[in-house]
Amino acid sequence: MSASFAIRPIGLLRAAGIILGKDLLIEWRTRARINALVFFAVATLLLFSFALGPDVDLLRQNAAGYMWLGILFASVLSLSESFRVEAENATLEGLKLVPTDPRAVFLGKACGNAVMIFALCLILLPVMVAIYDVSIAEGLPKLSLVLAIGCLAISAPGTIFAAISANARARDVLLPLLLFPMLVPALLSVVKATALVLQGDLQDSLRSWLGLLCCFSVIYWALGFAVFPKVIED
Amino acid sequence: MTPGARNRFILAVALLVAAGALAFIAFGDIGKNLVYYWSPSEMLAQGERAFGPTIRLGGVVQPGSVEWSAQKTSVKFRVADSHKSESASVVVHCEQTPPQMFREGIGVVVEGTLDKSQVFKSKRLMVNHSNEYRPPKEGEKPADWKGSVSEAAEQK
Amino acid sequence: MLYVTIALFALAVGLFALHLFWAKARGWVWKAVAVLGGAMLPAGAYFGLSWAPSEQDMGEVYRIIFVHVPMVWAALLALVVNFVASAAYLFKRSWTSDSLGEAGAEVGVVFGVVGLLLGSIWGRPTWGVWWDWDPRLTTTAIMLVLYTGYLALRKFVDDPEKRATWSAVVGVIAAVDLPIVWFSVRWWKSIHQVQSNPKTIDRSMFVVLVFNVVAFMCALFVYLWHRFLIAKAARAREVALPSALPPAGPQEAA
Amino acid sequence: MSFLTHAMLAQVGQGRIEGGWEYIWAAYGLTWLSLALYGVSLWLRRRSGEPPKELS
Repeated sequence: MSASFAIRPIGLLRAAGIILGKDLLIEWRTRARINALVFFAVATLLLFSFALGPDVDLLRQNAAGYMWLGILFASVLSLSESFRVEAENATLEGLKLVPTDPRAVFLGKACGNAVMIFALCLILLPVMVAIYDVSIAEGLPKLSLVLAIGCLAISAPGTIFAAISANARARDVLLPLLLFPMLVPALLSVVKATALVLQGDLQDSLRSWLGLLCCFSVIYWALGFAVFPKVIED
Repeated sequence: MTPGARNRFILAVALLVAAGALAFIAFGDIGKNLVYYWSPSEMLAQGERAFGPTIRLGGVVQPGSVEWSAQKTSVKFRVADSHKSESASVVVHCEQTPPQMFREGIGVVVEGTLDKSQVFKSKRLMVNHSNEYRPPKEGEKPADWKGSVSEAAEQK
Repeated sequence: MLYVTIALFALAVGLFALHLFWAKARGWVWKAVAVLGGAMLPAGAYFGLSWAPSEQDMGEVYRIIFVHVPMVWAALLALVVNFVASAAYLFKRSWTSDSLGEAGAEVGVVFGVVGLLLGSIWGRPTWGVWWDWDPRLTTTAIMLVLYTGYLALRKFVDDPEKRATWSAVVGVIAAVDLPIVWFSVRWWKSIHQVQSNPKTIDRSMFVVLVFNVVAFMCALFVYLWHRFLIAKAARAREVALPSALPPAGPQEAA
Repeated sequence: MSFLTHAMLAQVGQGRIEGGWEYIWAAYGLTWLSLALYGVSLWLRRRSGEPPKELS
């Protein structure tokens, strides 16, 4: 293996897959990150219902918004963690030395973050159904699709900004400061799409919102893919 | 391909994809359904589901439909899809004093709820000005517009 | 009036081009622009407040258009400058494009915040509300927060090279919002009116509007240029060797 | 109901805005103030880039 590394660079996708597998393996060994995330996100969801009082109609109506806010807050933790892990033993330097396109690091990391956030979504879903008393009107497959694209839309800019803020001063302030406004358009469309799936879609506008969300994801991923080598270069 | 050229190629493709997605948002059809407000016909098409939640309704004030309360503190009117008299319309009961520009035939956006008797109760009324700017007609001056305006307002 | 405005417009564009392409002229061109803008701003205010006729629906209040529109256009233009500079930096590193990006973002945020406030002041008497979460207003607010984040990032990173690269990355990504702001009124039903054009504005008002736009562009140019000089000088100081070794004089103590 | 509200209500529904100069003055004032203040801030920062030796 190491011999072939030295001889020729391995393919972009393959390298990305290896990095993704490595991240997931590290996560699987301790499961510390996902546990913390789930706890944090569930606490956020509960806090929303405590703060707003026992108004079931209100909670049900805004369930999608609360859920995505919970996911967004939790994902900030997850994203900064994904680069802190690398910084601890200077393994990011090691990744940079691997004779492959640095974009592979972006693809691997961003996919890893997306998987992470999506796992969080899936765990959060039954919790949300229980405490906000929502039913899934349009079916689970559609809902998972919306959730998956939403996670993709968060993870690409999240990975870029996490890589940037990991090395800056005051990184805990900087990541949300950069990420949240950037995500507003995507957040808006994913919340709307989720709400339509949860409450039924009479005007057939789900496809529009989903299309908008896909477009934002594509933009974020393409831009992130293009600029990431600049972010981690020295 | 040299690594540098390949790099630039990947970069160009990625940027093109991003620009393409942005252009699709711009010129694709997806914007059509993303509404900030509903027109009366769109709201009526919702049927039962329109009762209850807070809705934004936009359209024109149907000419001849404005009824003021005695103190002019609230107003009832019909919001219609367009200026045509046969277009769909909804009765709006607005408890807020409308802005000065409010009049028959002007575009408005009201925020409120539709109740079961098909009356739209609103606490927030916004007047929508078009992008047309014209001076007053010959011989008219803003100073002459006042109806029963008091001296204080006139001096402004 | 129309011809005077066109002539002034051409003059301003000519000065900008001169500045851009003839490096030797840069010492004095900005002064000429400053004089031009300094003369046109009060004149534009006079034309807007008194020369232009009142409007048939909005009466006098519409006169806010003569400051609101140029202000927001100037802000958008400054942020476009930021985008171009950011993209240029990613292709080819240079302190010039980095400084230009910094200048564009800061001037854009300042003009944008003021433009948004002006819109709010205009919205109260016409729409009846100070603020509404309509697409145009929302995207503009997002834009300002985004570039505030950009400026914060610049403050938080000490290494000039890293700061330049990262802020260029953020500048490129943030620029996605700019076309959305511009087109939001066309893509979505909005309470904000779509952009006016000569056909929808009475001639006398249009001339005044263009006059004011030229005046604000001159102001924007002067501000951008000076902000750029400040940023460039700051970069030069940052990357200079610590208390530069060769001319070790007594004043080098610091 | 105060005198002013009464005056305001009397104008309602004519479809035209009368007066409102206070908004215009606020807008123009804000414009000029911000342009001036930003200009001053640039002026104050004009030497910030020069080497420290000149500052001290």
